[in-house]
Amino acid sequence: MMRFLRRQGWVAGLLALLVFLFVVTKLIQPGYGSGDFGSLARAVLPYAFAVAAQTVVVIAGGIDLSVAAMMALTSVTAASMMNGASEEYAYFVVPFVLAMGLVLGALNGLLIVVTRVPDIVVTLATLFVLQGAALLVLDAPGGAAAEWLKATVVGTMPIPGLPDWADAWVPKALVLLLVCLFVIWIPLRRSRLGLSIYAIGSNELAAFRSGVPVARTRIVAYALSGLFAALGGLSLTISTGIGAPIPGPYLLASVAAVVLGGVALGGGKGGLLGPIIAVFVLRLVRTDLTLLAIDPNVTAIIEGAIMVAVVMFGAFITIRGRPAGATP
Amino acid sequence: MTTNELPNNTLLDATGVAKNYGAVSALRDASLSVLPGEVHALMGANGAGKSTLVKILTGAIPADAGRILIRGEARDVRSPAAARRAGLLPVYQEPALIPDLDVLCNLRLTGTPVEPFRAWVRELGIPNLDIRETARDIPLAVLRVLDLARALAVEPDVLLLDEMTAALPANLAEKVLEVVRRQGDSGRSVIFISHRFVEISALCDRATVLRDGATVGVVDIEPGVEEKIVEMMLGARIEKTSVAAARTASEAPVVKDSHPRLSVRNLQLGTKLHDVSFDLANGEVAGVVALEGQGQDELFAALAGSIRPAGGTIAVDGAPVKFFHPSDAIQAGLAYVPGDRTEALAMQRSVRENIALPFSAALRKWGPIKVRREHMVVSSAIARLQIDTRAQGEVQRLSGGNQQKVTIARWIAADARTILCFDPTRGIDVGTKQEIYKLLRELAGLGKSVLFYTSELEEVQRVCDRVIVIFGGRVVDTFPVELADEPALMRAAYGLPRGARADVGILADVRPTSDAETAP
Amino acid sequence: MTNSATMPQPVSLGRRLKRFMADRPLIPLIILLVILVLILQVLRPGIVNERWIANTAKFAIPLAILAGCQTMTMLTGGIDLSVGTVATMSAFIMATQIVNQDPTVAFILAMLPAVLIGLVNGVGVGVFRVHPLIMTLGTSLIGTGFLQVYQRTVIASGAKIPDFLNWLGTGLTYGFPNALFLFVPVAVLIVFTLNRTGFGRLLYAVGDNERAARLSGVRYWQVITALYVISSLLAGITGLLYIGLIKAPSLSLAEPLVLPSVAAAVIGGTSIFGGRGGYMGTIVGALILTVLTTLLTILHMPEGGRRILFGFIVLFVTAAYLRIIEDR
Amino acid sequence: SAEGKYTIGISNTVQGNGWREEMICAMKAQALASGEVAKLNIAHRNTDAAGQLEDIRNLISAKVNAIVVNPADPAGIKAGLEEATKAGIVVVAVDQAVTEPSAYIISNNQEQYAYLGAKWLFQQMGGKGEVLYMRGAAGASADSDRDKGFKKALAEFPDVKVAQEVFTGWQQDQAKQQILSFLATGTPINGIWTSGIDNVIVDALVEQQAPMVPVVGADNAGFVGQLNTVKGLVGAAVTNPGSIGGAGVSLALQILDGKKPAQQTVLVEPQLWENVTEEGKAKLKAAADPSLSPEWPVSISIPDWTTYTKEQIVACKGPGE
Ligand SMILES: Nc1ncnc2c1ncn2[C@@H]1O[C@H](COP(=O)(O)OP(=O)(O)OP(=O)(O)O)[C@@H](O)[C@H]1O
Ligand SMILES: Nc1ncnc2c1ncn2[C@@H]1O[C@H](COP(=O)(O)OP(=O)(O)OP(=O)(O)O)[C@@H](O)[C@H]1O
Ligand SMILES: [Mg+2]
Ligand SMILES: [Mg+2]
Repeated sequence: MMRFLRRQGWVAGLLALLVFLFVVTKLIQPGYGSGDFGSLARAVLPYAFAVAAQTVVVIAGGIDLSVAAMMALTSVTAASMMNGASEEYAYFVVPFVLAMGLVLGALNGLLIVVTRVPDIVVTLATLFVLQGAALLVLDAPGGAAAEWLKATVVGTMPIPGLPDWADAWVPKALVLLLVCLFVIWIPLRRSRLGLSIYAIGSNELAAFRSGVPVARTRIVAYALSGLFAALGGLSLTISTGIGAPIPGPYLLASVAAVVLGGVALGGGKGGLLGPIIAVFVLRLVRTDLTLLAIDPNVTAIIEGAIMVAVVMFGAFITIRGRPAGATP
Repeated sequence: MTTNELPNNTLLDATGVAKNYGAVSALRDASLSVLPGEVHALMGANGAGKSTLVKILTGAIPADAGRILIRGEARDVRSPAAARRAGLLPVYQEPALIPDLDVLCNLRLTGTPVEPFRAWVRELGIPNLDIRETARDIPLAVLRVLDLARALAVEPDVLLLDEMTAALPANLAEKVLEVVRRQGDSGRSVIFISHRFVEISALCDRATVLRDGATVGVVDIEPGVEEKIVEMMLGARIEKTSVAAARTASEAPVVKDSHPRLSVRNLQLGTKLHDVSFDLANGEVAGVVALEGQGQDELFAALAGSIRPAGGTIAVDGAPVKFFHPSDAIQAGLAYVPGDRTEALAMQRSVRENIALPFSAALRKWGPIKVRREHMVVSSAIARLQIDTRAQGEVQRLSGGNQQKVTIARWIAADARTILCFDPTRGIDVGTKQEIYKLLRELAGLGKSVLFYTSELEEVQRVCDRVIVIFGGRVVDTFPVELADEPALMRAAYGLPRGARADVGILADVRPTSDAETAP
Repeated sequence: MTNSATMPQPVSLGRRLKRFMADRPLIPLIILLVILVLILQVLRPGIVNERWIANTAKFAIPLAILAGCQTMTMLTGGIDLSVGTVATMSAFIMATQIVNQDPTVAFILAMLPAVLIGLVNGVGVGVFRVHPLIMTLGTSLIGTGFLQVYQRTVIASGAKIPDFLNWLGTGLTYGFPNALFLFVPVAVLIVFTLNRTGFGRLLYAVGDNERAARLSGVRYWQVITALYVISSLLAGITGLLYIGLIKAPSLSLAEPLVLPSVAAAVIGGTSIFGGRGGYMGTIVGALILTVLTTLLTILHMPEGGRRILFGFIVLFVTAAYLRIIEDR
Repeated sequence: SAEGKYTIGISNTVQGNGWREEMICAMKAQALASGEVAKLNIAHRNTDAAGQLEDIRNLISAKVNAIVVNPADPAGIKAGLEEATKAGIVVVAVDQAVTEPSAYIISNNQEQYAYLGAKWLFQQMGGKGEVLYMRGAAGASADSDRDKGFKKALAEFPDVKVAQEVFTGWQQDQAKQQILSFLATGTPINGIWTSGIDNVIVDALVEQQAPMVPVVGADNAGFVGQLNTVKGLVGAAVTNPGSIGGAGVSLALQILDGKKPAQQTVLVEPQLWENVTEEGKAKLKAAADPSLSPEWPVSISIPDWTTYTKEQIVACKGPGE
């Protein structure tokens, strides 16, 4: 139990913060209800996938600056393929785009492994490349999405055995998010591959000496990141019904949420749950600021201050919590 | 004594192995041949290339040249995973567990069976290991043992141990030796690297000696062979520095001041230190002797200003001091040399910058550097410690022993009045060790004082004037060096009253004991 | 028992050349720069003239100074993403305050936010141990927020570019851009600081092994705080120079320089993991990026293609450079 | 103030650009001047269509009476606008059209903007020669609308060729760097069309002592000033008023008060002010306003649609501030 708290303390704290924010929201706007929660879930969707994409590579000791550009490219690809196509065609588009994310992500990893250029530089370069490719696919926002796809994030999910009022609090967007993330993540984390990802992030040399195929693992981590980013891109197309070639603000948001979520930027530590909760926290703060009709200029200050303050607080408690007898 | 008739059932046979790092050749022409069931020592002075050879044999780095036969078949071991498959398992000098994973996940990562692992851990003298503990939180010595247990659990044909015992306290080292001996007896081979002759003679059947990257000979271990090995290891470099010589260098009278240089009273720190009190005089080398984890780490950290004690006082030259940061301790003339050199060195910077680092630390020294003066001071420190500066552009290219010298040279250059040395001879060769002993005595002769923790008990008699024994976070005994023979130290270190008959195995006794145990 | 030691192989010319360049990492960078200029000259004969050189220098200088901020922070294993915001703030405040204030007062007011942001960054990174990426991102969000609020208070009074900055930003003396009067001293100062002062030493030492530095008596927070204040001050000065060049105070004036400034430092051979690098390489890196931008403008290419090319070139340059200096 | 009865939500997705800032200020000033608005709830930040959807949904949660939106994309926020209408909220899009049929639109005609300016420019060039085409941000919908207008004009002048097409990203510094490196190549051109990043272009021509060619830009204060003062500069400013935001608020209030317009879409047609004819010069003189930020369009009001004063828009304060 103590160990659980020590290891998951940050996530537990974030969860408490989230609950607190929900209470605050309800106080600000007594009418805040299940429909509004559904809106929140839909807003969270692309961010959550972006953050998942970032989390995997950060755990593997890297960073992926191309997340947002990858989302843009997959989004415009999906939107332009579905433009004017039949509803059924989307059954082909979705796996195609996911595979594309996987392959492009793997390419990122391959470039890092082969060129031995630091991750941050390689992904900065691919950021430009992917952005350029997105512009070649669609030079202006456009395209379309199949109706059945759009329906996957609208409304709620009836869960057998739950009363209607409870069903109303289970938006489809949330279910989709959790299913996509955890179908990939949970089996992975427990597998040898998942451990290898943690291992190369924690100590690459030790991992290599433990027989971990470092290069292959790194490529897999980036491929997964690409897959998550493709899911993010798809979710953008699904929620807006179009594809936009200029990347949204997902890069910075993903890095911020990763750190807020308790994943060390050095790699090797943390999980996916923390960053996802962090995304909810950040989105809900945004909602609250809108509900309070705070001056938009002040909003930027508050958002920045929260980010800095929470991370500083986290740093502060780790400094305080460091055992007294740390070896010299 | 050089065994020339090679039986053709060699398990591992490496010939002509070479490895270059840029202009420096780490290995030129190394060969090694290991028989089944043999414990084979790999010996050589610092920089001879032992670690490099181990890394090449286990696929951690590629060789530039050479041929490796495993059971007579040519194998190209390209990665540690491939080496595992070929039955070669190393325990490198650096812990190989992933710091952020717990022990169980570490086992899963390498596909190591858990139950045999647990059995080996118990066997190796750690009865209550929590395998959900994160590796980062486990003390270094235990980590080393876990590394070994992990290797043993997959029952390798050849176990390669690179200075396995260097960082271990005597009690754990003893267990390791016992287990290694039995590996040999049960038909498996072990390649054993150590700078401690007592271990080699207790354990090994044969030894391959490396010098300057080339194999200079293979010898059978038999009584009296040590001299021969030392000769082979050091070659022309041989230089007899006897214990007596080192000590006489500083028979200068110990200046008895009214105030001791350092005076520690009732030092208290969590569960680690209780009521530690002792004095350190000017011109004195005081040895600290303790088993692993008796609070010596914390004691040195507190004196170095790295951590703050919960209670008690520290006085320097009679004036009470409080350290909030290592710079406070340095200000008071207390310099700390950690045992782990990766903790003390900026590995990508030059030897010169590393030595000169303390000069720039204070805010008012941030300005332009007086290059000429710095050069002079640094060069004299380098010369004094005889640092091999062939690869001085980056400290990481130096061999382990030379790196260790740099950590000490820094404080010689800074002219620190008191040096806190934490196991400075960990894993360095006999020649270099002698140099360090001599240096410490010379420092004492100049009126400086040294607090010297060592995990090798025989060093105490060579270097120290007085011994402080710590057990369970308390000073249990203090006695002059004349009384500090190894059995006495051992008894004291185990917290037994002086004079009582010890019921503990002493390193030299390992061999007969284990033989008796494994006899059918 | 084995064959005698092998004779040292005669070293081939290629290897010797490679080793020569590896020991002087600036040379391959300069060669690369020359190649780029030659390509430019081939594509547009006559382009490389006095005027073009002056222009290139003008645009490379602000980038090079900001890349200097990145170089110094990267040496300690950090990064300063707030330089864009700081430069913009200083520029905007200068341009709006000069209308009603004495130039000296305006200058002090313009540098004030730079000092403040630097201080907050330094304390956050040095004392609270917040990851520099997050810290500087957070302060740049906060800074942007404040700038937005400030902007509204000065809409009525308008903006003006002081003549002096005009002269500095765009003027020429004997064909040399006046910006050199600022840049040369700044560059000399940075190079001198890094190589020949205690502070410079500490930057390298802290970035290489913080614990070792600590055990040598170095107070991390002092070094880091001073570093980020210096970085911010340099960014502020760059802002003033840049406004003299662009002459249009906007709220995102220097933002587009941030990622290129990181790229310039990396191309110039500074390790983002700390402990290795220098400023001379960075200057050449900034020049390479500037020439590259011109090259891409001149190639008749759709925007998408240009970005793709830019990405690949950044990647290729860094990889090639790493190859050359690899086994020093 | 307590007298107003409505809460109006505003959503905008580009921040820190003079044009958009003016639009927001016009919205605030108009809300204040109308006296009908109790509170403005402004979501004003840099984001994409998905982010704008989030903002719109937050505004729905905040239970505003009307939402005035400058869409990040015409189609991309359809779902959110539809939800707003369903919740009984009046939706007005400004600056660009939206595909949601229930929304009202009051917009500058971007295609016409480009067509008008380009046509004038090509006439000035005598119907032949090379034009430097400096576009906005690649991928933005306003940019692609303008591209249509530009291409339409180009089709009418077969002898005019595009010497170079560049994207300025609507960033002053990028535009300046691009024009300087272009000028340095010595490629002859006969005219420059810009997508509203104009004053830095003129600056560059002056600094480099390059031959002055006709320049078309927007009615930004800086450029209008240059058209009046820079010697030898021939050029035209096409209006693209940021004050369209104020008109959006007016339209929303009219609808809330029950006065629905006859059509869902109201287009504000751009005007062209050139410095060649006396009439044009007079218009430019009248429009010039050196007290404004050079990035702000000088058309700070739209007749029939906005009722605030210049002081009010410059003060940039909404109700209750
Ligand atoms: N990366 C490197 N670059 C340059 N030289 C190196 C490098 N690694 C090792 N060397 C050199 O190769 C030689 C052999 O090094 P090695 O570390 O194998 O010696 P060793 O036998 O383990 O010695 P020690 O006992 O001191 O550790 C040393 O002189 C060292 O300076
Ligand atoms: N691939 C490599 N690249 C760079 N440096 C290397 C590489 N391989 C080894 N080295 C360097 O060479 C040295 C080789 O390790 P070394 O044998 O000296 O270890 P050690 O811990 O000093 O061993 P010992 O116990 O013998 O002292 C290390 O300091 C390491 O930094
Ligand atoms: Mg070794
Ligand atoms: Mg070694």
